[in-house]
Amino acid sequence: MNKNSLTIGRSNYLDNNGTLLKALPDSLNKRKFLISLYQTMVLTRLFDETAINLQRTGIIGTYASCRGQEAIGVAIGHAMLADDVFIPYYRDIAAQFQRGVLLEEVLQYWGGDERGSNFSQQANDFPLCVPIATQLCHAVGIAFALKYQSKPNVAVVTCGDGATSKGDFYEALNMAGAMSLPTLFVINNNQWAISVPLERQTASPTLAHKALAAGISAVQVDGNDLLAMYISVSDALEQIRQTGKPLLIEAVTYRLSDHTTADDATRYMSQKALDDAKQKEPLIRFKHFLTEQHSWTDKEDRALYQQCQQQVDTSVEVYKNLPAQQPGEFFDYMYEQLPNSLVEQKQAFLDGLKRHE
Amino acid sequence: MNKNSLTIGRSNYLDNNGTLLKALPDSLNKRKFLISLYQTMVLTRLFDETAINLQRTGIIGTYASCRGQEAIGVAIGHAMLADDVFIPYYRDIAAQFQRGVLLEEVLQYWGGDERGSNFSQQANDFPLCVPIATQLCHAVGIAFALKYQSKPNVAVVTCGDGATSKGDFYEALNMAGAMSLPTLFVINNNQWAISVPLERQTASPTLAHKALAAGISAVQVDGNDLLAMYISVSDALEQIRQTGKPLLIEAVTYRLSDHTTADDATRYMSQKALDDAKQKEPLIRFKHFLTEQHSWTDKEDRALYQQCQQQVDTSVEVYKNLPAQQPGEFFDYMYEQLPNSLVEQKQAFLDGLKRHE
Amino acid sequence: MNEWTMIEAINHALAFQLRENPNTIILGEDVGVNGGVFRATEGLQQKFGEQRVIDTPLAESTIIGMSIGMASQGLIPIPEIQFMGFIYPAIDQILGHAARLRNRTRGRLSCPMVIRAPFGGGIHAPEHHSESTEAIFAHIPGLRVVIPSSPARAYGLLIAAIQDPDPVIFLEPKRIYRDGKQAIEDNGEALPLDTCFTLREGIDLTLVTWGAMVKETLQAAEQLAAKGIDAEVIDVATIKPLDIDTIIDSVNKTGRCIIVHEAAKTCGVGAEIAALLAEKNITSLLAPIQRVSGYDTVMPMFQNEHFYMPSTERIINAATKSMEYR
Amino acid sequence: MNEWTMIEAINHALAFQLRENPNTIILGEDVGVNGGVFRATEGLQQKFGEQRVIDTPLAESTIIGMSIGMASQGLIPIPEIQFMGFIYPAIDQILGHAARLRNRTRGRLSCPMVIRAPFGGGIHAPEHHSESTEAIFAHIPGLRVVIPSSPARAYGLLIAAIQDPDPVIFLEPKRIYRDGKQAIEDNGEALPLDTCFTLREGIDLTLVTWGAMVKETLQAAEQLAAKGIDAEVIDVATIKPLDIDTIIDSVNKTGRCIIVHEAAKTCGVGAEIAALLAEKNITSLLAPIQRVSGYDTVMPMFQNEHFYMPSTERIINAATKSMEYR
Ligand SMILES: Cc1ncc(C[n+]2csc(CCOP(=O)(O)OP(=O)(O)O)c2C)c(N)n1
Ligand SMILES: Cc1ncc(C[n+]2csc(CCOP(=O)(O)OP(=O)(O)O)c2C)c(N)n1
Ligand SMILES: [Mg+2]
Ligand SMILES: [Mg+2]
Repeated sequence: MNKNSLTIGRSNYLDNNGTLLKALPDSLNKRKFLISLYQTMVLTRLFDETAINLQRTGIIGTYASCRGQEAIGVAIGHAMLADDVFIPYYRDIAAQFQRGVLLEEVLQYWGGDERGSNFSQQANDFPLCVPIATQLCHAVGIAFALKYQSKPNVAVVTCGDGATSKGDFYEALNMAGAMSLPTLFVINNNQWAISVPLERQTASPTLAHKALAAGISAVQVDGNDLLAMYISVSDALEQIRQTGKPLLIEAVTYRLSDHTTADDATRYMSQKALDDAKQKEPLIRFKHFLTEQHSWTDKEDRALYQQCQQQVDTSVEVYKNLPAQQPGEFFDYMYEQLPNSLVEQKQAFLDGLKRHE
Repeated sequence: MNKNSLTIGRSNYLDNNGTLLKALPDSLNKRKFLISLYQTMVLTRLFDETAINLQRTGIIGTYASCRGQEAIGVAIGHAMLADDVFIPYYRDIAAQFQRGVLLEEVLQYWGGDERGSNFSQQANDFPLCVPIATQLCHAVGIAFALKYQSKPNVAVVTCGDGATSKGDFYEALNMAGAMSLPTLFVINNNQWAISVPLERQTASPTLAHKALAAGISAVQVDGNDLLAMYISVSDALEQIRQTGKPLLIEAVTYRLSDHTTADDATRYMSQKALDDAKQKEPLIRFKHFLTEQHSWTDKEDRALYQQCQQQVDTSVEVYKNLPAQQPGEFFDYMYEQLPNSLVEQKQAFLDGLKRHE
Repeated sequence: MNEWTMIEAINHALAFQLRENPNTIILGEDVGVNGGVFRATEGLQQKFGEQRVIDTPLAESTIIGMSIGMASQGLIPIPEIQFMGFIYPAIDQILGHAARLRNRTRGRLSCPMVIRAPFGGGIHAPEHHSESTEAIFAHIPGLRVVIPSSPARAYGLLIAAIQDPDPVIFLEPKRIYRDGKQAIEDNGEALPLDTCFTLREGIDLTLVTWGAMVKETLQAAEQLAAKGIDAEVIDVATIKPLDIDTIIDSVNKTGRCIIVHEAAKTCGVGAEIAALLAEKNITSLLAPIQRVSGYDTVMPMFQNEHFYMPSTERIINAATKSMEYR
Repeated sequence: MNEWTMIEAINHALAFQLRENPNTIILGEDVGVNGGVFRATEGLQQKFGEQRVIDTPLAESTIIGMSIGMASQGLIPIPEIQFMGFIYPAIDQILGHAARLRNRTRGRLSCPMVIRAPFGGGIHAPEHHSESTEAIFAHIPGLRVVIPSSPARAYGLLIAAIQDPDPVIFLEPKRIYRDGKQAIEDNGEALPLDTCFTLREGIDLTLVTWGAMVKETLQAAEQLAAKGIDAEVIDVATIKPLDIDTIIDSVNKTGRCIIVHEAAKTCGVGAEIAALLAEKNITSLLAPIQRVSGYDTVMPMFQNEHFYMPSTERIINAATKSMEYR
């Protein structure tokens, strides 16, 4: 991560098949830990598949799949400290799960219910952010607060490749750089912004290069290589804690799904590109690594999948049985105290409901 | 201008005293031409001084001086083709003069009269732009139009160092890079954004570096070295015409004035920094160069100053004698055709005036 | 004649103008290969090429900012903002430049462009995909704001907007994009940009509305008719500049007025219409002017969006209350 | 007691809160060393340090966006936008996040912050330095919009805004920043954020206004008094949420109402007030509700700005017309 090098480093531990390219640090090379990473990946994959099905059957609304990009969230979720603050975008459920967001809360969110962002087990992390790139500015302010409060923590924020074309992306980076704020920016470069391919977004040779405009060091990582991702995020967090300065990671992945369930990627994505990308997807690679290096068995794998599917199924049941919101609840959180005009509007609303009954 | 080099080149032809550092291309080394450059610089300096005085006496309103930064505008104004389009910011009057904007029009603008932007001799150039950095986006669209219309022209846009912190700056660069549009971005890095010094704006080592985020080549130039500026702008325009691709020039200068007449720079700018900067100012250097290399005499210099001052004085007289706007003219250009509601409002306004008489 | 839905009518109006005038350019996110997330621009890139129908980077401020630059040099850009909820990064450019370029230069430069954006709720979309903030644009001097409510009006108003020499915010009520077809002749005929459409004549009560709410309002009028209340229904359509005269004439006749809109109540366009009536028409009013509108809350996420959006029932209740008033 | 101008009162209210609560942070362009271009923050960086009073890069969207992040973690940011004309790049953050964070998370996170911005015309400034677009913010659910019109109200309302747990847009009428002094006790006493101020009692006519226009409106009331017309003058001050009750009570008494504001007429806050009166108070109205406001044009550059801004004379004319109405 040398500021003065334009050759952005690219980090890899696993090849496209999952064969280990170099030795892991001993501290990481622990079977139980590695399986815990894998488990979050599997859980996320199964949740993702289930969520798509729930959308198809009308049980939730539009949903944005993270298929093929799970390693990013897993790495972030496992590498962050509890008191770091996570400012996610909509393909980061792996990290959210790891940080205490409940599966049913994620379903609730995509089910069109604000209560899904009132995380019961996670006080400070931000909810999903719809207007692209705006969350990067929040992260900078959160990093300011952490620094101001002399906490040893980092604000970790993610965005997509399309998001890097927005002014907010650059402003946030530049602000974090100029004010030296403990922020980790992670780009999920999945090659597409809905139907717009990366090469239309920018003439910049990599997205990591963009950090140079803000005087921030950056590295490019194979985002489908869970080991490389985990180590890069861990190292970056460590370095930020030491220097107080922001860093950026470009995680190179591929979107193995429609943009959302409202999209039809066959209109613009070639089957060949998709097939090629599928070869490099993170779950297969990591399983191969576990099998080769930690004698992971098919039986263990099946058991893990079963266990994760059960967890997903349970969350679906919980979600389906959640009570509806109170009628008029959408008035109650507009201000800490409902102003007179809203008291009146809420009353009229409730009266209307009653008349309707 | 190598995209893959992080060592941004810095261009100089004159040293801080005005001594020539390397030979000029023959095509430029023509006395008459060089004097024409100098003349625009002197004219601008004298206009600037006069405008400040006019503000002090209430004849115009707030005015933004370009003292010490004249070489940038002169270089741009002389290097551009007539059919290129110029999208200026408020310290570019030298270029505007050269491109046909009348001195009295500039006075009119700062005198609070929209007609000052209805350039009588310049059809396509943009008027001054107040919201910082927004003009960079317009330039990209203008470049698109030029390309779409198969014209061999370039959109030339300028901004300050503070402007480089805005999202629009980056978005515009990125768009021009991604769409390969013939745009020349020139940053007047005068070290200050009102009271905020450059080092607070960004951690980026130079402002030219910022172009890398957009995949655009860039160069840093001594903005007080008129020869370096002229050659850099000319070369860049040439290159853009050939490749169709955007370029960026960071012109390093120093603001030898208050931010505007509404500002008091002594509150934040050290006398020493100002004194140091004054040593390197473009007029003295260029005069020294002319004297050394083209036997420019004090007598010629005095005559030139006198002639330019006369031109300025004439413009002040013209300005003072311009008729006031028609009452209600501020309604007339809101739409091509005044809608009913505005017809009514205009009538009410005119009736009110009559009542007042 | 063609039987088109609103989205098809929009697509054909765009195609007509692209055919008609080579200076017309469509640009925005996903408008090219993908044909727009709602398919408004479907097939247009194939037909007119990548230089005329452009997939841009994800940057709303610059999509509009560059459109201003294009417009100033003789092109007619038609930028699409994917959802109205994402137009806000571009407000600075719209308010500060698009709406001002003509005035700022005393007519030397101008800004003929049409900013298209789907808006409004009711399609079970995620947050920020369902809001209605036309009032913000109606407040900005120098803009036109146009909202169609049927395929034919979408076609004719969009043609008019593209041919208009000034910047137009063209808001498309996405809830009714595919809500029935209408017979439309693809002849490039423009509808006026300064006239309300009276969709139903009546003598007892004036219902003023626009966009997707025209549907519920017409339904309410039908149900009111069954109760013997004969409502006039006006589709404002050209929100800015506003044709208040048609509304005044109607209220002169009926004496009662209800304004229906999806947007939040406070400082919505309904307020302006009510204020103009209170200024110009007060003697003919037989009852208070009511607004049936969204509440002054964030548009709820989709589980509860139906609570927010004015229903036929709410309109009928307001109408009944108005009729009972004396 | 201290004799302060409005800008001094603002400076002292900021100092009071910085002293009172170490979580209070001021940030913006030129607010530190330079003390703000109007000197609202003069001396505060020296007193409270560079971590509390911060000169930021020139980036309005991120100034507000990062303030949202700060607010979510227990700080109370007070970002300054140098002129209201430069707030638009930040509207996306204000409307999309500041106004929504509490609701979006059902109260888990919130956004206590005060966005200060000088606004309004009359100081012979360049383009974009003189506009009044409070209506845009008043339309956005989840915000408070507050506008003081005297040094004492500036002090008390700013204290209240900073102590309020929700985001407040605090617009400062810069034309009267230095327009006379008032005796103020520097005791951190807040004024209510939900109540209009009745500045003059009267029985013939209600004049409703806010901000710098309070000056011309009070002058008009004086001159009307000389003609035997006794006007009540209400300073709305808390534009959103709006205290319509005070206005209704007054119009119940007087039967006549004129609303005065500098902003463009169409969809201005005046429209909302008129609409609420037309909804809730129509029987007590003895004359049409008039709005004396800016025109639906761009605020002219300063040679002609006086033509745009409501004058005492225009207010008196409207009042006279109202009184003559029967
Ligand atoms: C400001 C804004 N503009 C447009 C959209 C609509 N939109 C949602 S996702 C998306 C593409 C985002 O692409 P990218 O940043 O690469 O993230 P990805 O979805 O590929 O993970 C767009 C255009 C939006 N949400 N916000
Ligand atoms: C968006 C915006 N924010 C703030 C301002 C107020 N303002 C005018 S000039 C200026 C500083 C600009 O600095 P820089 O870009 O370096 O240009 P310089 O004036 O130094 O030439 C500021 C903050 C503005 N005009 N526009
Ligand atoms: Mg992507
Ligand atoms: Mg500068």
